[in-house]
This record gives sequence, structure tokens and C-alpha cells, in this order.
Amino acid sequence: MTSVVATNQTILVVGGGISGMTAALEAAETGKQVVLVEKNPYLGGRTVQLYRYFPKMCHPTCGLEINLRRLKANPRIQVLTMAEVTGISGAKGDYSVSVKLAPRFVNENCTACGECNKAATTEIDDAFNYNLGKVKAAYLPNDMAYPQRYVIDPSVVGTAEGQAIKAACKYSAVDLDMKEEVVTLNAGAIVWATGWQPYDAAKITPYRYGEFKNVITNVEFERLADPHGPTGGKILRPSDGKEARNVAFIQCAGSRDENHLRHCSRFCCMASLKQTRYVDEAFGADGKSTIYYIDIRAIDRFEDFYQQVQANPNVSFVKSKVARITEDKNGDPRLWGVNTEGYIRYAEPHDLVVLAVGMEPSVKNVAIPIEVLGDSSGFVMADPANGGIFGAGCATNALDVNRAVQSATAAALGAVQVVSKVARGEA
Amino acid sequence: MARKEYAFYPGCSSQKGASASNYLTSVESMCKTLDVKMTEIPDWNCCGASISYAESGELPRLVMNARNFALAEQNLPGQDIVATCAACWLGSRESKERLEHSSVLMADTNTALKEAGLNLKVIPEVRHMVEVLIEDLGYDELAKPVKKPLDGMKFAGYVGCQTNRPFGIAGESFENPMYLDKLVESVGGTATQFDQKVTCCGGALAFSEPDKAQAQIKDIIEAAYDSGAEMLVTPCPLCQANTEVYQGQINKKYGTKFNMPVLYYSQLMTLAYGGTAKEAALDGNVIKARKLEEFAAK
Amino acid sequence: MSDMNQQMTARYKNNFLKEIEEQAEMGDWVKMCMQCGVCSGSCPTNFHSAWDHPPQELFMMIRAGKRDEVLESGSMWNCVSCYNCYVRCPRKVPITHIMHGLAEYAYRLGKAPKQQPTQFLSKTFWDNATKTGRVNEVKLTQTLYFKNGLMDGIKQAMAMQSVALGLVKAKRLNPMEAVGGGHKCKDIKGIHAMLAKARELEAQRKGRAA
Amino acid sequence: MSRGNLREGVIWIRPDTDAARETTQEMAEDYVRMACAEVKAMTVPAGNTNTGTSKTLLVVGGGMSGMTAALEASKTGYKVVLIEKTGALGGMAAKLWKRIPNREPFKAPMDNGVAELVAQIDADANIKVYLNASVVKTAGAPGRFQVDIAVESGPTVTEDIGAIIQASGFTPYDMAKLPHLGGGQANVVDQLGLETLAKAANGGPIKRADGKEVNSVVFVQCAGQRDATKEHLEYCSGHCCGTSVKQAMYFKDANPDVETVVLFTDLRMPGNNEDFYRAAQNKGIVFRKGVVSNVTGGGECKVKFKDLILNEDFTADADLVVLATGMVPTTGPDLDQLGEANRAAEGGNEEAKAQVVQMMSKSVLNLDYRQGPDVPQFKHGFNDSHFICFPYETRRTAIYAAGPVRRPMDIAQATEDATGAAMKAIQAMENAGLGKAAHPRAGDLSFPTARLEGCTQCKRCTVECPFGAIDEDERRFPLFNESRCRRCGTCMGACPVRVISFENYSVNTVGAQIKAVDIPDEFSEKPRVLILACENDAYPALDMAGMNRNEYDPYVRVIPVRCLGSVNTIWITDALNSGYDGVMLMGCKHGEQYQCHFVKGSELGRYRMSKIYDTLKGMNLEEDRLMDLEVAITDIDTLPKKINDYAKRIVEMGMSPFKGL
Repeated sequence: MTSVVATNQTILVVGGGISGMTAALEAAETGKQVVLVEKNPYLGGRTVQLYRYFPKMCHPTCGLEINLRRLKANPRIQVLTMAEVTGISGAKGDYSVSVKLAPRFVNENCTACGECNKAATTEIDDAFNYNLGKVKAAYLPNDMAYPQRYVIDPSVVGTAEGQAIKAACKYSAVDLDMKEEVVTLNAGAIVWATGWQPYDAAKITPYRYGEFKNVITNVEFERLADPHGPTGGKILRPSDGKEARNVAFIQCAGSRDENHLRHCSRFCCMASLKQTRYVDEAFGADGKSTIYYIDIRAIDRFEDFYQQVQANPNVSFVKSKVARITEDKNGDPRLWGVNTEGYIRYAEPHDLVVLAVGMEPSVKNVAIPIEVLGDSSGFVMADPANGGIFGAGCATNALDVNRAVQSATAAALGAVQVVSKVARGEA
Repeated sequence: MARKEYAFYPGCSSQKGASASNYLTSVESMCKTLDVKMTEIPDWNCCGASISYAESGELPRLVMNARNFALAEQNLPGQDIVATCAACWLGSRESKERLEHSSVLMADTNTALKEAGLNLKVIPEVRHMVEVLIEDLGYDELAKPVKKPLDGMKFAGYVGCQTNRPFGIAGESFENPMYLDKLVESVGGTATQFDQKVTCCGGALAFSEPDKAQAQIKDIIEAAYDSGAEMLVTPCPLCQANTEVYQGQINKKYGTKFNMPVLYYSQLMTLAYGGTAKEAALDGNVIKARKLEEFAAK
Repeated sequence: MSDMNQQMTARYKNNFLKEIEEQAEMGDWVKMCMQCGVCSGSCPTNFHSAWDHPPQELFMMIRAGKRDEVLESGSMWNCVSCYNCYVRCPRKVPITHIMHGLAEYAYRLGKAPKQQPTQFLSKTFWDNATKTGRVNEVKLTQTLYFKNGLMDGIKQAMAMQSVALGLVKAKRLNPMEAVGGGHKCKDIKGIHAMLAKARELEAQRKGRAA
Repeated sequence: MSRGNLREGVIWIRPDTDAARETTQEMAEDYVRMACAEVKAMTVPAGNTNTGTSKTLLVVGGGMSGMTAALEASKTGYKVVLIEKTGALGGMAAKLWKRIPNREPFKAPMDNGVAELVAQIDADANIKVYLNASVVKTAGAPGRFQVDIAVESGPTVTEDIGAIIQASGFTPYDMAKLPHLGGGQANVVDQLGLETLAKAANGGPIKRADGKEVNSVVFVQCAGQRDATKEHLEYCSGHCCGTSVKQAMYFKDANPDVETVVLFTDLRMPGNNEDFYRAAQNKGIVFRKGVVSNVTGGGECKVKFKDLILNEDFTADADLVVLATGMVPTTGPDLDQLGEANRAAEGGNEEAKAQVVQMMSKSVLNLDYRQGPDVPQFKHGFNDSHFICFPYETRRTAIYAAGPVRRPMDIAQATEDATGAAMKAIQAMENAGLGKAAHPRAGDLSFPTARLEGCTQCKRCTVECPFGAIDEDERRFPLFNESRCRRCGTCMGACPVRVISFENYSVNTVGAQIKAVDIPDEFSEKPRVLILACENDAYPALDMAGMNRNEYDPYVRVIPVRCLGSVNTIWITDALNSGYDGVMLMGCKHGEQYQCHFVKGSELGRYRMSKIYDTLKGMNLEEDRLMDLEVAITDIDTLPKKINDYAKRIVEMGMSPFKGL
């Protein structure tokens, strides 16, 4: 049975992505007690699934490593993975929260030696790689996974394979009898940092995502470019594994669109500009990127990056919302539309199309198990009416990593204010 | 008492001797088998279609459709209006939307209707025959009466525009609607992978700008052949006429050898339900569907 | 310049956007366009035989006050009412209807291209349909063929003969309709009165001389 | 505590074969010896005793950001000193007629909200406000700053301060620099100028300076911004599109018939501001994608532009033209330029002296720091952080920037930004009080000390410290300000006489490990390669290589270091002298896109190493005996390969002649 030490002076942080980790660390490094719950078996959220950050082209794992070090060094933070908040009751200064813990089937004894993985035979979709690849049913979610412990997929529990996996572990770390459990804990304030999910590209029917193999999303493209992704960092298109040298990026795939997401997702322009760099690094002058856009929103000092990409002769910009995509016999996606700058019609084939899909909250405000105000897109709105609950990061707005961390730091203070009051006996 | 009853709006082209009379005949046979009662709206009038826009103006067009609503409301209370023609369905549904959205237009409309001694309070639901089949009956029900499945026959399901956009059939995508394929399959036929299923046939431009329209029709027929289809099947009279009757001219112009029959879903269903060539109005096809005629004869 | 054109230029001075908002069907949506161009790219006729000005460009021209270029353009007459633009527009602008509205308004002002075939079809169709309340397809085709006089009509008819014959054989074109036959509504009188009223009301609402 | 990394460092990177067993065993034994040696050389950090105890926050700047930071800190239970250079709180926001909406519905301009904040501050006993005031001197360190505040009348006041938030805001880019856009001509205003007119109109029709009611207005976006020629601002100020939309609404709301045109190249309305854009279109505001070539002001303004959609030149007439000029941050002098000027001035250059005075007059904080009076600037003069994951990091501990001085931003973001800055400042005060380090070695109790009797007053440590932690006393000895220190050890690496050390990290703790390695004789054919790996990126990369079972050469011995900046050359020369066949340095990327967690550490470290090559020559050793590698944390697969390649190279060069000497 998992035991959690928490009081009404504890801050509960929901979501272990970069925003949640930041909020938890900032509060803990200010002397507060924190419980951090994450639904994945590892911390880091969507940022770990990115290859590089704009505009520095640096690696998300770098910052993650620092944050993990801060976390390990800090006794005030308790981490619960594979955990989801199912209920919240009470009020500012004294919440009671129920958390559902899914079984990992691997306990603390795990040394990440990997023998269980060797013993496993079943392959399951690799969620970490957006199902672009497969993993064994006993797996380590990613290289920097924290906790550094394997996970066993429920599908093999109760099978001979499950027993084989158990037998393979020298440290009796495999526990197939683990059951789902629900813990109830106390908290004075809650930071809601459940982050975002990519908009479902299949809903943008003219682009035929899911029907045409060589139409993928921007988050999937990150995995293709990552040396630790399914293609070992080679930019190969899904249909035939051919090198994708001529890549199209379609902006506002779902965003700024009253048929889909009303809001502008802010990060996608920069993400695509960044991804043209991946193409450039992979193929140099043999690579070609075309960005189809409405407005390039490279806001504030990101403008520098935009101008650098513009200067690249292998990258072209077309002011146009692509009307539709068809598929040529050889599997090339063909883009149809009109460049509105001077009215030029095009029907352009590419090796690969990357849809710059937008952000929507992975948990809309209405889905939070206690009343929290939200905007028309379901992002949490800051408001006194939310009591001791503070939205952080992409749960509050479509943000890039830098802005999300800023938001999370601010949210942490809100929570600190509440529990400090409790400590002073003022609330 | 039939299991379903509707106020039927056949539309001009479906009248006896008109360009889609075979549509009407086959729909009647089909509905008979399915025990669906279609009562024609008494003294219904033309919807104005899309093409009348430049002459009609907005209100007169709305009023024409409003008259049909009023007549249905008066004579067939509580029944949904069902149209078989895409243009009729679209024109009526659009009018319904606009009238319900604007009290000004609604008031003006009633002022005008008064001149014809009519009055409109509640606008009935306006639905396409296909909606009735899919939503009120369902594919399983449509499969039940099949006596002679259309085994081994390949059809390209050509949905076209106006049964698909802007309203479309609930749950279907604008780019790749599947209902027509499912209808074909529910009566034992095979639907081919047809990538021009929602391409426009040129609509009214077939009359005013034949060259522009025929260029589009060519793409459609070509794709149908490429998909391995023997016949085209469609839910829309204008699509049917345009894709069927101009094949000869297109052959002349482009040196193609098109000779592909174009049928209505209702014709296929009638045949599968054991109907005769006559009941399915195969004689109404300009390009004869020999294979189906033989099938019907068996 | 037609009376109505004079009337409107006087009323709206050089504010063409406002003129379209108030006079053209669905014209008040023009301002909502954000120039993404998805409409221009979605138009089937634009890819087979280029429009001079695709929808989104027409909207920009309206904002730029290019009154004559817009109203005299043949572009909107190419609309086949396929609604691709409408369903894809991220601003839910009813582009199809605006195309119709622009064409209709240009025609009322007498600025539409002379002998615009689609405009002629539109008029023929509407007159035909409202005469008896239902379309008489034979008369409709006849009128279309003979629009440019007898000889031209016969040529056209010959050209379309195969088509016509096919339809006749298939009992989908009834020559009898040419002579008095064909379908009619019973209450033709009522329909005409109703339409007259509707035209009157619409003219009033748009402040036009009826 | 010391870690002998036997799993990731030995077992997982070696094949489990009889052939490998011997060398693997040697490796393991060495690591155990090294760990023991390190532990012997370490002492447990006692913690800094020279901690300040002040928990008062200083906020410089009384605008939206400053007021928010002050109020948030107060709400958390901390005292605040708020300094505003003008006679009233409110800053730029107070000059606005209305603000861009920051909540549903995003359809209409909102009240600027300043009055409400000012009222809250007036009513807040925790917040002490100084108006018409400025900071003339900031001495001390986090937790014990002594800040001298000059006020308009009366003597200078000194406050005990724990941490500082710089919210000194921005000024609009001077449109006089944009004559081609009509800057300076009649009826051509910038966005702030328009706000003044709107305030005067107070909701009624907006009139221009000559009293004429405005019936047509043109907004020119990106005026003097996004300028690739670098003649004007290179960046985008982020808020201007939203601001112009808001201002165009001022006109439409007062009179729908006013012609309002916005000329833009990319309309930047992120998030829910897309709805604000829609609302503007719905009000009839015309947006045109176009490039403006020329504006003339006067009675009837003319705006020449090319419409990029219609691909055609136009000239728009307007009663008023609004230029969306950008934000120029109020950050104080650029320290590098100031440094140069100072050197020139010391050389007696009169012009430079005047320049120094002029620059110093711009100072915001007047820090009494060896390295200059303000926070080092990042890009385009902003006080932003270079770290994407750590936006608040500045190079001056416990001094944080908030609002448009950190990065171009609108009020909504500035408010959030100020709240986050308050969080960091509060945290910094708490940790300073406990003698603990701030980010990235948060909580570290160790701190550097110097054996002054051995110091040669060379000043390298005081010059090189990336965080300006070390001053010089009157005798020019280094004066450590522990709570400014981030514990990177750059001072230790810099010290030529090796008098600087931490209790648990010193020339000895590493030196001892180097010596602890058993060096086989030259006939053994078993070379030894020393790897000094930065613990932030390189060492974790090696660990992950281990987790992935990426094998590498058994002859290397890895020692983690806090930062390449902390590497003292003596370690390398000692290693080579004692018979190591090669030394590899692994550190983070440096240069413009640096990844060094201590900003300058890896750059300084590398600079030092470049000097070693002479020493190598002196020892008759090949240059390749020393290898400097730039490592990213993702080099999990490439790093082992690079190690193996280097090991090969060593074998080619042959054993070191220094073995067994």
C-alpha cells in the first residue's frame, strides 16, 4: 500500500511535465512540502518527447537532468507516477484529494538491469514515440525515465510470459500481484499542471491524416528527428522508409479555425521553423522545406530565428492555408492551394507533410473534479473563484516551454501563499 | 399503416418524363419494399435550386421554399419533409436555416405567403432520402429484404457536392463520406476505392459553361475506371445526368472511350430486393447498364 | 450607368465594403476573411479554368474599394455551388453564398459582363420555374439554345442532339412539354402574387427602387 | 559522500566475457580506490556563516510589473520596498486609456486596472513606497544587501534588503529615428501618443492635436521593428498587433464610420487574442497585409504601401497615422561597453571618461560589484535568461528581472512574469538566510574559501567569476560574497596558485582521485586516459551510455567535475606527469548558444586549456595527449565512439614516456 505524508500545509502538484516539475521544485526549494502526481510512469511530460527546443536548438533532456537532480536532492517532494487525480473536495487551505494509482508491476527493488525486457516477447505500441514504433511488454519508458524503473504492461500479467518476466528478475522487483489502489491525501493548495495534447489531426479531414501514411504531425516529426526515436534520427517517411528530403509544413492545422480550435496555439510557427532545421541538418542543400502559413507568429525575440530560417535558400514560405491533400501513385502527398500573395495556384508534391497541429488542454477545466473557471478553449483561467487551485503551464494557455515555466513559477507562488497562510494559522 | 411516413418532395427533375424520372420510379419501388410511405406534398413548387441565385434574389427564393414548408405543415402535420434531389434538399434546408435564424426574414416571408393564402409557423425537418435510409432504418434493416445480392459487381460511389456539403450526412466527413459505399455493400455489391467521390460535376455550369463542366466530369469518370468500377452510383439527379449524358461529347473532345452506366442507389436496392428492370427503371438510363439488365432478368 | 448603379454610388460614396455588406446577400461576412486562401484553393473551377480573381482576392479587392473591377468581374459567375470553400473556411464565411450575392448584385446594377452565360441560365431557369411553379425542362433547354437567335440555336441543338435524343429515348425528356404539356402548380396565381410581394419587400429592405 | 560508479561506469559498459574480465576488474578497483581517496580529501560543508537575515524584497519600478511583484510578495508575508522614479505609481500602464483583454470574452478593450493595484498598495502595510526615488548604491549580497535610495527631497535612505526585482520597464522606440515613416511630423503618432489622444477623448470621438476629429486612421505595424538591416529594432515587441487592434477599436467604438486600416506583414495575436482579432474585423476594422514604404504627416497624411495580397501599390489618405514602434528596455548600461570605456578612461582618454559618466547615469541598480553596476544583459539589451527551462536566471544571484525589461511582453504576461519573479526572489532570500546555494546547485552548503597568505592578488578569480560574486578588498585580495556564489568553482579553476577550494570539492579532492588510479608500466600495453567530465551534461550522458549498454574502452578513468570552469590546469599536468597517456575534457557547448549551466564556465575553462599546449611542448608531449570535447547530454551513442577513437589515437601515439618516473 502506497503511503503518502501530506497535510493541509502540503502543496499538491498535478502533472509531472516541465510545468509541474517546475512548480513543485520552486515551492519545495522555498521550504514547502510537495506531492507531485503524474499519470505517466515517468516525469517530464511532453518535453521529453521533443528532440530539440527553439530557438537554441538545445536538448530538453539537459534541463530535465537539472530538474531531476534538484528533485532527488530535495527531501520535501514526494513523487507518485502512474497516478491520476479522481476526486477533489474541500476548499482553499484544506483539500481532500483521491488519487488512483495504476499498478506498475515493478517495485523499488528494480535496478533497471533490463533482464525483464530480455525475457519479454510481446510487443506493444510505443506510446513514448507516438506509436511510431514498438516496445517489449516490459520496458523502460525512455533513457532518462524517472523513476529509473521498468514498467510491465498489464497485457502480459497472468500469462506464462508474465511468469517468465518475473523469473528473469534477480532482485524480485517484479510483482505481478500489484493492484490498482486509491490513496486519499490532504493538501492546502493545488497546482493544476496537466499540460496539453496535440489536436486530433484526423478531424482535419481535407488533410487525410491517418489515411495517407506520409501525412504526419509535428509531434511525430520530433520523434523522427530524434536519434533515440523509432528511425534512429533519420528522417524517413512512414510509407516506404524513403528519405524525406522535400518536406511540407502546414501551419494552423486545427488552430485559428472555428471548425476546430478557435485559438492560436502560439508555439507551432516556431516549432515548424525549428523543424526546417532538422531537414537542413539531415540533407543540407539536398533538403527542401516549405512552410504554408497564414501569419508567421515568431513573437518577440524569436524573430531572430525566423530571419535566420528565411535566409536559408532551402526553405520557402507560402502564404496559404492548404486546401486539401491528395496522394500520388508513388505515395507522395500532393498539396493543393493558392498562394494568396499575388494569387499563384499550386498543386505541389512533397515527400512528407508535417501538420503543425495545435495545442488543446489535455484536461479541460470542466473535466477537473472540482469547479475551476476556464476559457472558451477549456484552458484554466486564473480567478479568485478557483480558491486554492492554480493553473500552471499549458493547462492555462497555449504556451512554449519557456512561457510554461514562467507560468508554473508564478503558479507556485500562489500555492505557497495559501499554505504559508495555513502555517501562520491565518487560513 | 406503414412503419414510417414522410412528406415527400420529389422535385421538378423527378417528375414523369423529366430528367430524373427513373430516380422517382426506383425510389417508389424501394420504399414499397422497405414499407416506407411517401406522401407527396400537395401542389409543391420548385426550390429554385442554387442556379437561380442571380435572378431570384434572396427573399423570393426563400418564399418559394417556405411555400412548400407551409403546404407540408398544413396537409401532412408532424411529418418530416423528405427530398430525393440534392438541390431540393439543400435549397429547402438552407431556407429553413435562414428563416429560423432571422426573425426579419421570417416575418417578410409570412407577409409574402399571405398573398398565396398561406402561413408558416413551425418549419418541419427537411431531410434527404439517404438520411431516412441510414438514420431511420439503418444498414442492417436495408440489408434484410435483399433477395438477390449484387455479388461481384463493382460500383464507384459518387457522392458529389450537395448531398455532402455544406450539411452532409451526420457522422460522415466532407472529404471521404462512406455512406454510399456502405449502401452498395449492404445490398451485396462491391464499392471501389474511388478518390473523386466528392468532386464537383460542374453542376449547372454543364448548361452554361459546358467546356468547364465537362473537364471536371472527365476527371470523375476516369477515376471511376481507374478504381476498377463497372458502374457509377449516385444520390443526386444532377450528378447522375451530368456524369451520364455528356460521356459521348467528352469522348469526342478528349478521344476517350467512356461508356460507364450511372445509377441511383435506389435502382441498385430495388434490383437487390428482387425488383424487375422496369421497377428499377433501368430503361431510364441513357447508357444502358447491360450487366444489371441481365442480372434483373435472371 | 443604370439608375440603380447611380443610386448606389451616390449612397455609398467610396465605401464599397459597406455597400457590399448592405446590398449583397451575406455581404456582411466579407470583413471576416483573414486571407488564408483556403477558398481559392478549394474551388474546382479555379483549378480547371482559372478565375480572374478567386474569392479571397475578391474580398480583399472589396476592402480596397475596387468597385468596378469586382462588379464587372466574371469570376463569381464561375461558382458551381459545390460548397468546398464554405465548409473549409476557418472563419465559417459562407463564401458560396457571397459569390452568388456578388453576382446577383452586379447583375442588378447592370455591371455584370454582357451575355454572361450563367447569368442567362439563371434568369431562364428562374423565369421558367416561376412561370408555372415547376421547371419545364424542354422549354428550359430550348430557351438556352436559342438565346443567340435561331441559327445558333439550331447549331447548338444539333451539337447536343445526341444528348437530347438519348434522354428522349430514356423517357427523360418529353418533347410534348414543348407544346403546352409539362408540369404545373395548381395555384400559379398565388405563387406569382407571393413572389411579387417578396420582391417588393426585399427592395424595401435594401432601400432600392423596386 | 563519494560515489564509485561501478554499474553505469564499469559493468554496463564492458562486455561480460573472459577476455574482458581482467581489464574490467582493474577498472572497478581503480574506481573504488578513487572514491576512497576522494572521501579522505573531503570534509563535510559546515555552511556559510556570513548569511544575511533580511527578508525584505526591493522592487525597482512602480509599473504594472513592479506593483504586481510587490503585492504578491506581500501576500506571501514578506516586507517590500518599492521604488518608483516618477512621482506616481502605474508606469506605462497608467498612460493607457484601456488595455488588451486578458480574459473571456476577448472582444473589447478592458480598464487598465492600474487604479485598483495602486489602491491595494496604498492599503498594504508591508509595502513601503518611495516615489521620485532611485537606487544610488547597492552593496552587499543576497540576504544582506545595503541599498541607498535617493529621494527628491531629504537625505539618502539606506534599506536592508534580502533580494531585488528589477522591473524598470521600457520606453517606446524613438519615432524621430523613423523619418521615412513620418516620425516627428504632424498627425503621425506612436501608440503611446494615440493613448494620450484617446484619454483626452475619454470615450468620445478622438481628435488630433489640431483639434480636428479623426475620420480616418491608418496603423503601421512593425514600425522600426523586425528590422533585418539592424538599423532599427531587430526584434518584435509582441504586444503591438494586439495594441493596434485595441486602439482601432477606440475609434470604431466611438464612431463606427471612422475608417480604420491596419497595415501589417504578420498579424501576431496568439492564444485567445485570435478572438480579439475576430472582434476587430467584426467591427469593420480593415486589415491589409502590406509593406509601408513612406508616410507623410500634416493636414492630410499619406501612407504609401504595397498590398502584398493584391500585389499592387496604394496610397492611403488618413487624418491620423499611428506607428507601432517597439519596446526599448530600461536595463542600464551594457557591462561590456562600460568595461571598455572604463579601461580607456583609466588610460586617460577624456572622451571615454565622459562616456563612463554618461553610461553610469543610466544605471538602474548601481551595484557596488567588482564586475559592474547592473545585471549583465542578454540579447537586444534585455535582461532575459538564455536558459529555456529557467527563464528567471540572471547572472546576479537574488536579482531578478520582471516585465518588459526582461523580454518584450504585454501587460497580461508582465503580470504573470512579475509573480514568478517574486517567487524566485522569495526563494533566494530564504536560501541566502540558510547559507544555501541558489540554482542550479540549489541547497549546496559548500562555498569557496581562499588561503590569502598564498594569494598573489592576480585578480583572475574576481574577473572570471560568472556571477560577480567576488570583489576585491582594499589590499586587492579577493573578497568572497558567499551568498552571491553559485558554487561552480570557476574561481578554483582560475587560480594559478591553487589557494581557492571548497570543503567537498578542491584541487585535492580531484588530485587525490587522479593519483589513486593504478598506472601500469609502459610495457603492459595498458594505457590510461583521464576523463574530466562536466557533471551536468557529459557525466549523465556517460551514465546513459551505460544504461544503453554502449561499451567503451576499459583504459579510461572518469572523474566528474562541477563545471569545466572549475578544472585547474594542475590536474592535467599532474596526470600527464604521473604517466597518464592522455586526458579528455568533456564540457558543455560554449559560445553564443552556450549550454554551460554556469554561463561562462565552459568557455573560460576552454580558454585556459588552450594555454596548456605550450606546457605540453615543454614536456615534449604530442598535442593529442590532451583532447577537448564539447558534449551534449544526448550524445549517448556518439560519446562512447569518440572515447574509443581517442583511445585508438593514444595507442597510435604510443605510451607516455612519463610512466614510472
